[in-house]
Amino acid sequence: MSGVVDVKLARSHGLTESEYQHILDGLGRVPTLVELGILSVMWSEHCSYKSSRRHLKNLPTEAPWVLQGPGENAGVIDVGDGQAVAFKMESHNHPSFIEPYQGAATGVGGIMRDVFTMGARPIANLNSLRFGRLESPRMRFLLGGVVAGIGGYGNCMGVPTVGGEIAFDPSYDGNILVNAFTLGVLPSDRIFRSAAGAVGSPVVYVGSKTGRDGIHGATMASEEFGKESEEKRPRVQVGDPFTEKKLLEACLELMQEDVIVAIQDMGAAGLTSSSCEMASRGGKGIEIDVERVPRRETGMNAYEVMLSESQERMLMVVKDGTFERVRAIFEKWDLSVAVIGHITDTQRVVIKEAETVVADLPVGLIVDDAPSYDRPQQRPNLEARWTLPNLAPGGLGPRLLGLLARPTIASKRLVYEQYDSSVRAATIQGPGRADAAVVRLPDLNGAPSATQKKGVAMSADMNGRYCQLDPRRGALLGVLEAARNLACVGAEPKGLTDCLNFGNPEKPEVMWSFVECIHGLAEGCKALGVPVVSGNVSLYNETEGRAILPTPSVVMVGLIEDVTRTAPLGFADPGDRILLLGRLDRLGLGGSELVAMETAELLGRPAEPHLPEVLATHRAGIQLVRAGLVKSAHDVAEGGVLVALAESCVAGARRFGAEIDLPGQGELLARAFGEGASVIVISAAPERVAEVLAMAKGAGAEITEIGTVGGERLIWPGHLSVSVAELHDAWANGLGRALAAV
Amino acid sequence: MHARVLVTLKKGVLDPAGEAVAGSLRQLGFEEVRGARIGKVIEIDLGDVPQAEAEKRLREMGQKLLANTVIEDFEVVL
Amino acid sequence: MHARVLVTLKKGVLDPAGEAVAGSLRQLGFEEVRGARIGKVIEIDLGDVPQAEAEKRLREMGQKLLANTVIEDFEVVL
Amino acid sequence: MRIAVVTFPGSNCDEDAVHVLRNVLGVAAFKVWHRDTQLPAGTEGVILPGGFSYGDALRSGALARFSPIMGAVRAHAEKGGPVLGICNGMQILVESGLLPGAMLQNSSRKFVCRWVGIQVETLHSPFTRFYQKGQILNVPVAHHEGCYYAPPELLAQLKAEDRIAFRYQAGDNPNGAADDIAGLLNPGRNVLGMMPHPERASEGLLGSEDGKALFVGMASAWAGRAA
Ligand SMILES: Nc1ncnc2c1ncn2[C@@H]1O[C@H](COP(=O)(O)OP(=O)(O)O)[C@@H](O)[C@H]1O
Ligand SMILES: [Mg+2]
Repeated sequence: MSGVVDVKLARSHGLTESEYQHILDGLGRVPTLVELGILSVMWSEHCSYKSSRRHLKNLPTEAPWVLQGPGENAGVIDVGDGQAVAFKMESHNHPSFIEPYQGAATGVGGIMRDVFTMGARPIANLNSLRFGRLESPRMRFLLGGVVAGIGGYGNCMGVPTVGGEIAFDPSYDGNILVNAFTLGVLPSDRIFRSAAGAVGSPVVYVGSKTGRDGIHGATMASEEFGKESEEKRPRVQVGDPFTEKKLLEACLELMQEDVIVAIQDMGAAGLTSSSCEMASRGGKGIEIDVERVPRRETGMNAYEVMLSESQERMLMVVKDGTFERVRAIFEKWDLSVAVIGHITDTQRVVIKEAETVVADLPVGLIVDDAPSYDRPQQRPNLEARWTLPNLAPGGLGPRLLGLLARPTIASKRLVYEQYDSSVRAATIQGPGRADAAVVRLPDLNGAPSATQKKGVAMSADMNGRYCQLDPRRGALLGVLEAARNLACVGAEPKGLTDCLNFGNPEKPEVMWSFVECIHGLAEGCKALGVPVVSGNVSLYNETEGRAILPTPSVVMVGLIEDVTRTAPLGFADPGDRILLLGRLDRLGLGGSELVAMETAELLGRPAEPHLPEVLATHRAGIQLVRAGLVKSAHDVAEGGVLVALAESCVAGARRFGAEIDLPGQGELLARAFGEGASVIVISAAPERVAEVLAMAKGAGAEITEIGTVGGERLIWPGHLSVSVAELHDAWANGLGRALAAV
Repeated sequence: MHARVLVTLKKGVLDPAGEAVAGSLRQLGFEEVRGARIGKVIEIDLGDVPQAEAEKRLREMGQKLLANTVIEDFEVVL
Repeated sequence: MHARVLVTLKKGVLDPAGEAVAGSLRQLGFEEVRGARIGKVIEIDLGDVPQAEAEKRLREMGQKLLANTVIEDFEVVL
Repeated sequence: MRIAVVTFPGSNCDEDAVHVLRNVLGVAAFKVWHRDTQLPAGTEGVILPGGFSYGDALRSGALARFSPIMGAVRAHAEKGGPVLGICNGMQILVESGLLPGAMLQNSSRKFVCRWVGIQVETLHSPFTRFYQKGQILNVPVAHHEGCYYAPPELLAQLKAEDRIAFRYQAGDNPNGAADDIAGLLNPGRNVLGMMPHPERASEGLLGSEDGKALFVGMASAWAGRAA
C-alpha cells in the first residue's frame, strides 16, 4: 500500500469523496495513513450504521425489566431473584460466504464474546441461517462448512446450541446468511459496560496475540460482492475456540473481583473500534502504544496492529494498581496480557508507535461526526405480485408429502446433531423437540442447579418471502411467529434481538423495504410489549446486482417460571384429542411454501394478522401449557396446518397417526396449507378437554376440536389419507435427499 | 504410483493447534522448539500414470479439493 | 532449522476421511485415484541444531507425542 | 465421599459432573486444577470430564495426558482408586495408556450429539454394580473422536476379561467404534472410560436418570479408603 494519503487511497478504503472531504475539513489537515485506516473502518456501514441509525430509533427499546438496551455489547433484561440474562444476535454473512467454516466459527466466537463482555456466562446459542439452491455443489459445500464451523466453535466452548432456523431460497445463492445468537446469565447488580473510567487508568489488552488476520473485515462487510471479492480472501480470520474458552473463564474469574472499570471485546475493526468506543462512551480520551500490543507475527506496522481483526481479544480499563491481579489470572490461563496505554482527559484517540505519534484524532470526529445518511426510498409495485396463481384443486396427499420434504420444512436433524445441545446439563427442550428451545437457568454463580425452577425459552424466526411481498407485514409476522413459538412452550415473551439482513441500501427499493421492515418489527414488539434490547445490521448482501430477500431475523427470549411445565411439539398418546387454538380462516396462501413449491415464484400477499386474536391465542397457549393441560403444542407456520399436524404425528419421541376434520368452508388448499399468524395445534387427554376449552375461552381465544391422535395414518375423511411411514420418510429424509441429489 | 500432497496453512494464518503442540513439546523438555504448525498429508494411490502427468493431475486435485486455498497452500511430492 | 514429521495411519486402520476424499476426487473426474489416506504433517522450527542431533530429537518427539503409535506411523523429514 | 473433578484448559463438562455429584446426589465433589501435582487429601475418586482439553490439538487427549495432575491420577488408579473418564476424559485415559487401544475420528467424520441406548455388559466394577446386566441406559453422546479402536488381539482380550462395560445398542453405534464399545475398564476394573455422558442423564427433567447409578456406585466404592 502506498503511504501517500489522498482521495484515491481514501476511496480504496471504502470512503466516498465527500466523506474524505469531511475528514479534511474536520482535521484541518491530511490524515496520516493510520488515521485514514481508523476513520475508514469507524465510518464503514458495519461500525457506524450510517444508513440505518436514524431508522433503528423507531424500535421500542424500553420496558421496566430492561437493564441494558441497545448501545452496549449485548442487551440485558432482569429475570428476577437477582438474576439477569444478556443476549444479542450478530451476522457473519460475508466472511462465511468466502470461507464457510472459519466465517461461521468466528461469527459464533464474536457473539459469545459480546455476551461475556457484559459479565454474563453464555448458556445457550442459536443460529439463523439462509442458503440458496442445494442443487449447486458450492451451496452444499457452504452449508456443510457453516454447520461444521458453528459446531466447531460452540461445542468447544461448552455452550449448547439449542435451536435456530434454516431456510432456503434462490435469492441467497450469492449471499448466504449466518446469524448467530448467544444468551448468557449474570447477577443483575453486576453488569459490565464499556465506558472508559478515570483519567490515568491503565488500558489492558488480554487474550490472543495480534496477527495480520482480517485486516479490513469491517469494510468487507460493508461492500457488495463482485468478481473481485475472490481476491479479498486472505482477509478471513481464523477462530480459536480453545483460546476463547480460556478467555471466558479468565474474564469471569476476574469479574468476581473489583478490578474492571470498562471492558470491550475486539470484534470488527479490532483495537480501533474497541478503543474509540470506550473513549467515546466514557467521554474521555485514550492513548495507546502499539509497540506494547502482544503480536504473533513480526514486522507488523501500526496500521496493521490497529486494524487487525485477530479474534479472541479483549480490551479493559482497570483500576489503577490492580494490574498485577489481572496479570496473575490471565497468566494462569496461558493468555497474553499487557498494559498498552491509558485513559486521558483529552477526548482524543492518540496512537503511538514507541515515541512517534502515528494518529491523533478527536473522538468526536471518529464517532459523533461519522456520516449518517437518509438514503432515498422507493416503494416498488408490490401489488403486481399479490395475485395468487390458480393451483390445480385437490391432491392433498402428494402435496403434503412434497411440502414435508422441502428443505425449508424437512427435519434439520442432519444439521443439529452436529451441535452439542446438551452440555451444561440444563437443556429441557433441545433442537427438534419443541417450538422453542428451553434451558433451565443456572444458579447465581452460573453453575448448573438442580433446584432452579426458572428457565428461558428462545425462538429464531423470520420469513424472507413474506418480507419481500410485504415488508412491513412480513416483519410483523416474523415477530408474531417467534412469540407464538414461545407460547407453545409456555413462555412469556420478554425481549427481542434482531439481525437486519438486506441488500444494497443505496438502492431505493432496498432502503424502502429496510425501513418498512423496521416498522413491522416495531409494530409487533409494541403489540406484544416486548422491547428490542440489542441487534445488528448487515447490508450489502448483494452479488452482481442481485439482492437477498429482506431478512430481518429475530430471536425472541421468554421466561418460564416452572421448567417442569413445558410442552413438546409431538403428540404423546393415542386417544388424545387434537384442538386448534386460533382461527384457521385467517390464514392464506400468499407467499406460502405451497405456492413456492408449485410455481417456483413469489406470489400473493401474506395473510393479515389480527392482533387482538393473536394475543388471545398466545395467552391461551401459555396458560394451557403452564397449567399442564396440554400434552403437545405446535404452531402453524410454513406449509400450513396439515404440515403442522403431520409434524406432530412424526416428529415426537413416538410416532402416531391421527384422524381430523378441518373446520371452515373456504377453498380447500388454503384451509390445508394456508399460512399466517395465530394458529396453534394442541393435544390433550380426552378427560381434560372440557378444562382446556374453558381455559382457552377464558383467555378470549378461539378454540376448535378437530380430531383424535392414533392409528397408522393421517386421515381427513374425504380429502386425505397418508401413512405415518410415508409422512415420516418425507420429513425425516427430505434434507438428506436434497443434499445427496446432484 | 503413490504420491503425497502436503497441505499446510498459509503464512500468517493462525494455527492454534500448532501453538498448543509447540507448547507441550517445550514442556516435555524439547526446549529447542521455536514453533510448530500442523498440516495434512494426503497419500494418493494413482495406479499406473506417467510421472509428469501425475504431477499435473495432483496439482489440479490440490487446487480443486485437497487444499482450501483461502487459507492453505499445498505441495505435491512424488 | 525447519523439519517435518509426517504422521500417517497404520495400514489396517480404517480411514473414512481418506475414503471420502478418494470418492470425491473420482467424482470430480480424477478416475485414476485408487485410494487416499489422510495423515498429518507437523512442521517444526528448531532453531540452530546440528542435523544429526535434530533427527534424534524429532524421533523422540514423534514417539512421545506427535504420533500415537497404536494407530500411527511417523517419519522425520529434514 | 470426596470426588475430584479435574479441570484441564478446555474442559467444559467439569461443572456438570460436579453438579450431578453435589446437587443431585449430595456427594462432596470439587474441582482440581490440571497444574496441581497432588490430589487433595481425602480424595476417593477422580473424574476426568468431557470437553476439549488443549483444543483437541493433534489428537483428543494427546496433550492433556502430560498435564502435571496426571501423575497423581495415575497413582490413584494404581492404588485401586476409582477413576472415571467421560468423553474427553476417556480420550485422555486412552492416550495416557491407563486404558488400551486408541480413539479415531467418528466414521461419519462429523461431530455427533444425540441420545443413544447403551447396554450394560458387566456388573463387575464400582461404576456398574448397581445396574442390571443387559440393562439399556438412555444417555447422550457428544463427540468428534469417539470411534474406539482396538486391534483384534486386544478386542479378544477385552472380551475374555469381561472389560467391556457398555456397548451401543445394535444399530445405534454413533461413531463406528469397534464391537460397538461405548465404555471399557482397565484390568483392575477401577478405571472406566466411556464416550456417552452419564452426567447429562442424571435428572428426569433432562430426559433420563439412567446415569445416576453410575455415580452412586463410584462414590461409594472406595469409601473410607482415601489417600
Ligand atoms: N437492528 C438493531 N436493533 C437493535 N439494536 C441494534 C441493532 N443494530 C445494532 N444495534 C445495537 O447497536 C450497537 C452496536 O452494534 P454492533 O456494532 O453490532 O456491536 P459490536 O461492536 O458489539 O459488534 C449494539 O448495542 C447493538 O445491540
Ligand atoms: Mg462487541
